[in-house]
Amino acid sequence: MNILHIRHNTFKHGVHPPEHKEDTRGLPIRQFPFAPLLILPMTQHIGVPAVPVVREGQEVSRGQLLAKAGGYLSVPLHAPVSGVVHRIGNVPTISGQMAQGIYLKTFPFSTQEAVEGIPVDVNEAKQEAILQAIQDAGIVGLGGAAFPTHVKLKVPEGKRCDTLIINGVECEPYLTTDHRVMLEQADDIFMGIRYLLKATQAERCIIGIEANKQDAAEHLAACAPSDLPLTVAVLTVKYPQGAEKMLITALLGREVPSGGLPIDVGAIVINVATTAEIGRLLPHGRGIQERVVTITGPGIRKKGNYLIPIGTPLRFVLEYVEADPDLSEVYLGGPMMGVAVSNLDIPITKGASGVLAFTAAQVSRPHRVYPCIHCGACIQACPMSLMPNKLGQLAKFEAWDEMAEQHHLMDCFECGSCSYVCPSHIPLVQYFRLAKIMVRKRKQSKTAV
Amino acid sequence: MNSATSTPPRIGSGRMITAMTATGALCALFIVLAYQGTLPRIEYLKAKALEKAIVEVIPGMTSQKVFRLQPDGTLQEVQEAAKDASLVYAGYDLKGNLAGVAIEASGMGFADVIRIIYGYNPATEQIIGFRVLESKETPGLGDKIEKDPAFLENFKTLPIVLSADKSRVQHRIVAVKHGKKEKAWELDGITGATISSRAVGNILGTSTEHIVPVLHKNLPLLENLAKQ
Amino acid sequence: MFQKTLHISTSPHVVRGIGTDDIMRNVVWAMAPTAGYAIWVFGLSALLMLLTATAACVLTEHLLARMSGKESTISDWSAVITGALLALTLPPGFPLWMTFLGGVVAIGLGKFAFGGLGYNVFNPALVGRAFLQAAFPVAITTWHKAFAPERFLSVTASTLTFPFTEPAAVDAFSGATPLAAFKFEHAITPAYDLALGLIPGSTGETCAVLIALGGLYLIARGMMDWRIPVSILAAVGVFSSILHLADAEAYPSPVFMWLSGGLMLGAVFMATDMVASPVTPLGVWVYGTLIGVLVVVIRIWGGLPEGVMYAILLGNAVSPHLDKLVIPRVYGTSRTYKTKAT
Amino acid sequence: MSNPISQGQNNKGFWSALAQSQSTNEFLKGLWKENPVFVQVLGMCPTLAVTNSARNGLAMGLATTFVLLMSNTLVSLLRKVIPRQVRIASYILIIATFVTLVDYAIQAISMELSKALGAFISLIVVNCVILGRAEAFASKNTVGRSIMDALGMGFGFVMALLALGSVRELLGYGSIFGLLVFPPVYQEWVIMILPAGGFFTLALWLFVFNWYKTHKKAL
Amino acid sequence: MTHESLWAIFINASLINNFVLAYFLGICPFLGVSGKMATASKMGGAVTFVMLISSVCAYALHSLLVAIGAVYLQLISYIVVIASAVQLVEMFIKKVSPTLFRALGIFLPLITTNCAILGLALFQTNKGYGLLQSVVYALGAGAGFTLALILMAGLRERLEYAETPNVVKGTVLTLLIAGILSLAFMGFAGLGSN
Amino acid sequence: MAIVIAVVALGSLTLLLAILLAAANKKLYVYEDPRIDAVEDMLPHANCGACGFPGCRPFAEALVNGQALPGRCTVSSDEGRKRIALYLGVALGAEEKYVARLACGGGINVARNRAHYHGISSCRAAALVSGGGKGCLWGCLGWGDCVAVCDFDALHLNEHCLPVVDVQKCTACGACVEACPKDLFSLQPVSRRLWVNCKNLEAGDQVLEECQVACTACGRCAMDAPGGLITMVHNLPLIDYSQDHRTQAPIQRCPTGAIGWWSDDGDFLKGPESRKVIRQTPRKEGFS
Repeated sequence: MNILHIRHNTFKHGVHPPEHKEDTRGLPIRQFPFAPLLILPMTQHIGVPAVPVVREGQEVSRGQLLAKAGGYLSVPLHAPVSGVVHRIGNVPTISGQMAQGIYLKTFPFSTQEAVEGIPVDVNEAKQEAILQAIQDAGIVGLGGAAFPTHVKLKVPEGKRCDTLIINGVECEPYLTTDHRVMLEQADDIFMGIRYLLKATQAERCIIGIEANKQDAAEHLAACAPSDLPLTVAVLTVKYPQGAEKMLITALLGREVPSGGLPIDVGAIVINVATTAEIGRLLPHGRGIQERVVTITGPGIRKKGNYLIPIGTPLRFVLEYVEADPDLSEVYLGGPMMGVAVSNLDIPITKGASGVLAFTAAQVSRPHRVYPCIHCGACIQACPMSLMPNKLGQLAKFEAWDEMAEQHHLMDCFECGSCSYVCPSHIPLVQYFRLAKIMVRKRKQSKTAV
Repeated sequence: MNSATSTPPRIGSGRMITAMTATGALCALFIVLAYQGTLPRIEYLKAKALEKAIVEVIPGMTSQKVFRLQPDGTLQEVQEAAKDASLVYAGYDLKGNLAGVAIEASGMGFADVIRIIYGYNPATEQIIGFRVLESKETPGLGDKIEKDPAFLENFKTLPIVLSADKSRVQHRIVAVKHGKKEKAWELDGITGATISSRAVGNILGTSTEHIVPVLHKNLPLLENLAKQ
Repeated sequence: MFQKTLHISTSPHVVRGIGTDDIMRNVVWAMAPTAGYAIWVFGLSALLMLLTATAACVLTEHLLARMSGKESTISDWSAVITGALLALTLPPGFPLWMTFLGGVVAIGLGKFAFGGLGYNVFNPALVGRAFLQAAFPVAITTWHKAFAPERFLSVTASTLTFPFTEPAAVDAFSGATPLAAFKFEHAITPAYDLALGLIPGSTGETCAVLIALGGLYLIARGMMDWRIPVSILAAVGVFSSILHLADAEAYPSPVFMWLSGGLMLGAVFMATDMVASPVTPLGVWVYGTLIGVLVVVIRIWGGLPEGVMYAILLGNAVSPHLDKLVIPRVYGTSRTYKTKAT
Repeated sequence: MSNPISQGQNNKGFWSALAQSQSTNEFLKGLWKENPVFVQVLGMCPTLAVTNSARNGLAMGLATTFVLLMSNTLVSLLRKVIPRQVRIASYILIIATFVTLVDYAIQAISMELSKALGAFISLIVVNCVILGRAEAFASKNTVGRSIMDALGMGFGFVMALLALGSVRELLGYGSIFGLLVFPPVYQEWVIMILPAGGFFTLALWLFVFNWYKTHKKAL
Repeated sequence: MTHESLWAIFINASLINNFVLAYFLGICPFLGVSGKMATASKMGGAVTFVMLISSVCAYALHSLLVAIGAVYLQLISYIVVIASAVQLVEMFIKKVSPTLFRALGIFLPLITTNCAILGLALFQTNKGYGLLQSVVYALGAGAGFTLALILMAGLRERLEYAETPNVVKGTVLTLLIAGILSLAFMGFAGLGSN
Repeated sequence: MAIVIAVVALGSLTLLLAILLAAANKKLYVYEDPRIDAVEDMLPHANCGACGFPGCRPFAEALVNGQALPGRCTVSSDEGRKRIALYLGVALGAEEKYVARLACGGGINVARNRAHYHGISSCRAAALVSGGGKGCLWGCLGWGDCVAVCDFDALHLNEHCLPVVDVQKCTACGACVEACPKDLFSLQPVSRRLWVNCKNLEAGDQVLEECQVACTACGRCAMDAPGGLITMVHNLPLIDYSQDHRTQAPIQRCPTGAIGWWSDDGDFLKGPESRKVIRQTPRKEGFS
């Protein structure tokens, strides 16, 4: 089954931003040092915040549970280092708001040996047990969305998952974490796939990889165990192929219905790094303590793919990689969907797949926003076949309800393709983000009344 | 207290009907009085206007008779000039000789229907006068068909070439581009108003093809009546 | 370390290099050969007209923006396009004061009144042209001979008509455009002459080959929707072929229809005005077809010899509807767009 | 009139009337503040259709004023007699009568003028200004006030028509009231006489009014 | 004049001499109702419908008036019949579909004072059209009116989200567009003249 | 003769139509309370929704049906409300005047921007980009969304880009409350004079680094306030408005002026101990 499929079918529209992956794609993953003080927000994932189970001043060892899941749509948090709980209070987060969190002081001379938990055996554990184990390991989507993985894997009553898709597309420019993970952690990935196949009861598994990572695809195809119903599919390079819906369309030719989930078309998509993490952690019953982050961008001297403990402050990271002191812009994530950072005292969280740094001279920010000239470039870029031009115009006049009701605003997943191509540099994605929030707010207030 | 808005508007139908009928009758009275008061003057003005037009297209005319073109292709004299498209006006000079026949014609122009009247002299088989009665042609461009002297010069003597038995027109009148007139029956058009002048040519052509043979057929009638 | 203020903005943090001003500037470059040829063919008059129209448009744009307290918008090059296009659609020897007025109307009425670049629902140059056509019908249908020997030494008399006065009576030559010749005299101009622009006509419409070259340049650079000229030309071709096959005497061949009049200029540079044309690919096909059909209808059955301008204006008027009716199917929805998102 | 609230349907006219009970105000408001064309944007059809010359505009305006005056008077007189359900029909009857009268009068005076104005004299019947005033003002006010209102609105209308007609004739023919203003070498702007010119000229005047209003606010 | 072909009558009434853009008939509803596509098309339909009714009525009335020799009552009888017909339609719609009534709002009674309807009746009489010709004329005029209304509505809907200068917004802009549309419709001039 | 024909003809025509209309009037009549129109006309037509109804007409219907009282309309003048009450013969139902109050004093002269924001000039949009770049994560971003949504011209930005409520014009429609992404606005009865002008949940003097008028949670106001009027909750003073709060004692020792007193003129008075901010220019941007 381990045949290398080269597929030319892809999804409609999309864009081709310059990749910039050559700086880091050849650099192996390196361990990052432990920062003296870690910042651990309770909301590193989408959903209910975790609840601290430690108190200030308590000593914890690496891998110990710091906070338990706050509910089903929540995951626990484990200590990334051995140290002492310095303070429990407000910590700054990427969203610009404060959130509850834990400051953890690292023991400077600790060996940082991780504690082992109860292993989950892939052959014996039941479906439910695996899901529980995934939640207990604090695993969320490492591709960027940080959605609790166990929720995603739970096949609802009456639905069936026939295909498990492992997302190794990594379509964001600059980022090479998934690329490196695929090259270096193939065994973990295959182990993870075993867990996932069991958890989802899927019949087959496809690993989707873009053609610019041919070596990874070949490596995976070459060393895949023969007993796995596994296919490696190479896809043409296009952004945003890594988006769930786009990947499903590209691989299976199915369209996830508007407002629906991949499971509605019998597919579940899991990021390749998440898969590797599952494969590595579950046999040891550990929780996530670190993740692979690509640190790159023209403002960084020691570019590379680093294994960074969760909670490492961004400032520490940047100082270590010798970022340009004239730093002007820092993004967490890729340039297309990543978030600009306003405060360097925020931590690396589970969802952070990359750190990009630029100095003022290296940013080409369009200074002038022209009115929409109806060129239609956004329409031909939007992978969801929306009409961003129309939406943008409506957003400008705050016609949010019309956007949602008549123009499928809620189908937009903010991939940024429209803003990328817009010759008038209209901040379309920002408009849509705002509009979506306003629509949700109004819907809430409506149901509240 | 205004009854219009503050009380439920339920008024007896009887009152409604009486009020409206009364208003109607009253209005009719007013109108008919006004009509009868102004009628003579309006009739006079209308007649004068028509006469002016006819005199213009039939030079030397002093008296006239009105004929209606019957569907069977004959002419019949009428006394009252009711509004009717199929009228021809015979004009006579002082001596009572037929000086020409005025014919109304109309057709689609550039902007809207163009109405014209032209005079035809059966004796010389020529168009002898022309006037635009109504047109909405573009001012300054298409409306040159009313004013352009060079264009109007065409109609002083424009021969209608008939077949030998005078039962049909041999060469239909057409308008050509200004300065390109070669045949006698061609109309020298107006620069910049090509479409309108062609429309005039078209109207004339259609009308003459239709009417001129009829006139020749009924020539005795036209002339005879004059002599009585 | 890191003492500078961070800058934040929303994602995506990278943009494709092409900006609106780049597009506009390239359109101007694409028109350059046509304009150059126009000057070669018609001499000083054409040059003066190009300069006057462009100056009028740029000046009006600048002044109006200033008057309404906005930043001047001339740097986006769109006013230059309008000016150049307007000049290219006017006959050589057209009085300069009228050209200037046309430029003012094109920008003031056709663009600024609607809110400036991006909001004009009609092609501004065509609004200016239509205004001039209606205001000065005689002057705008007075054609001059191409390749007049003294064209680089002197200016056609009518060009320098004193403002607000009537241009002097027609010069020695007043040739008919190929379309007028066909309409009124049923004379067909050879395709070779048409393609190379050896004919009388508007300043910029004579050489179909150079216009097409400009269009190809824009298409190659991805700055023009190729569907528009293709669909217009296809619609004209198909429609006139049918007519031509039915009655070769009465209806001219598609090649004649393609190359004569302002069809090429209109299809390549006017109908493709992004602002006033539909945005969706399918909408664009409908739009182009509509314009093509209207061109043939007006040319063949209408009172006027040429109808490209009117056809495009009508196409512009319809394009908001096309934007509403002909829209892509949203991913993950059934065909009908109006299904409400739940 | 005891209950002001019953005037709900048209409290604007009523309240302003109450506030300035002098009839001069009724007259002036039509001229300027509530000018039927420039402010209320009513009666557009004749405004645009016949104003290709100042003379036509004036004639049309006067004819309209006459009809407005007579119908306002009569409607005001009969306002208590006519039941609500048939009021529109009755007003129209009254208006149509006077329009017919005017039509015949104009025909009797000059054939030329009648031809120039064409069917638009008849179309005075459906001029929103007239029915609007009958419905909104005359049916609720005394005869005296209604007459002043009609005169004000009428002259406001005349003024607007003249303003339009003059501009269009001046640019379109180079003359005003048929008298050449510009020398014969003047190049006429044919568009001004065309329908499009009507739209543009009216837009221009409305623009001027808007400009004036915002400008005044700024001062 | 009565020999015009039905096709020519239709084209003439709808395109060449469009009631709104060339004759300035029905400008008030044109300015008022053309803001929204939905209302515009409904209004267009309503006007066309009323036009048809009044065209037939006018033809019958004219024949009757000619028969009794009272042509001078033409105007008053036309308008009173049209007004009553509209009022009946209005009452009917109010009863049958309150939503439609609310959508068209005050403009239903304004159809009465819509010059296009009376103008149509007068023009068809002046031109001496027969019954069939009258009906086609009414259809053409209605189609032209609806076309102008819908085109305008589309453009205005788009311009609703435009940075139009405040002094131009509203009626001025609508008139400007009407002017440009009128210019564009000039392209149809002479259609069928040769 | 012609006169008779005319009168008879037109008379019979009108008669016919009148009968038709009368019949239609009977068959097709739809009743609608005319008072709704009348009341709607007397309302301000702002359609602001402050009354809790989706617009003026639904409110008018509610008024006529006795489901609401005229006092609910905060936009009308007193006179207008009285008129409606008089017309409908109902009580006025007057309520205490509410106004919108801003709970932030951090203009650009006292508060610092951590990062420079590029994008749509709107608070709501800026708040999406890492919180908008303001040093104080709770503070006013100053792009004036509240000013833009105010239909009554009751809000404007002062020279330090901080919105100021015009108490006279404010109708408490709540538009600004909804618009503010930082939830800094709330509708308060005008009688509430004692006011906490900060929402910063941090404690300690380091908050002053970001904003010089922020509440440092020192708790002096709570100590000075009589009998439990003020308690410190989440590092902010909480005033218990159900008690008598007409005392200026708590503001006297506030070091930053984060708690103050709304004067009759609508000015915000600070205690004598509060640091006087004299800088009129924006603070330097940058990040710590």
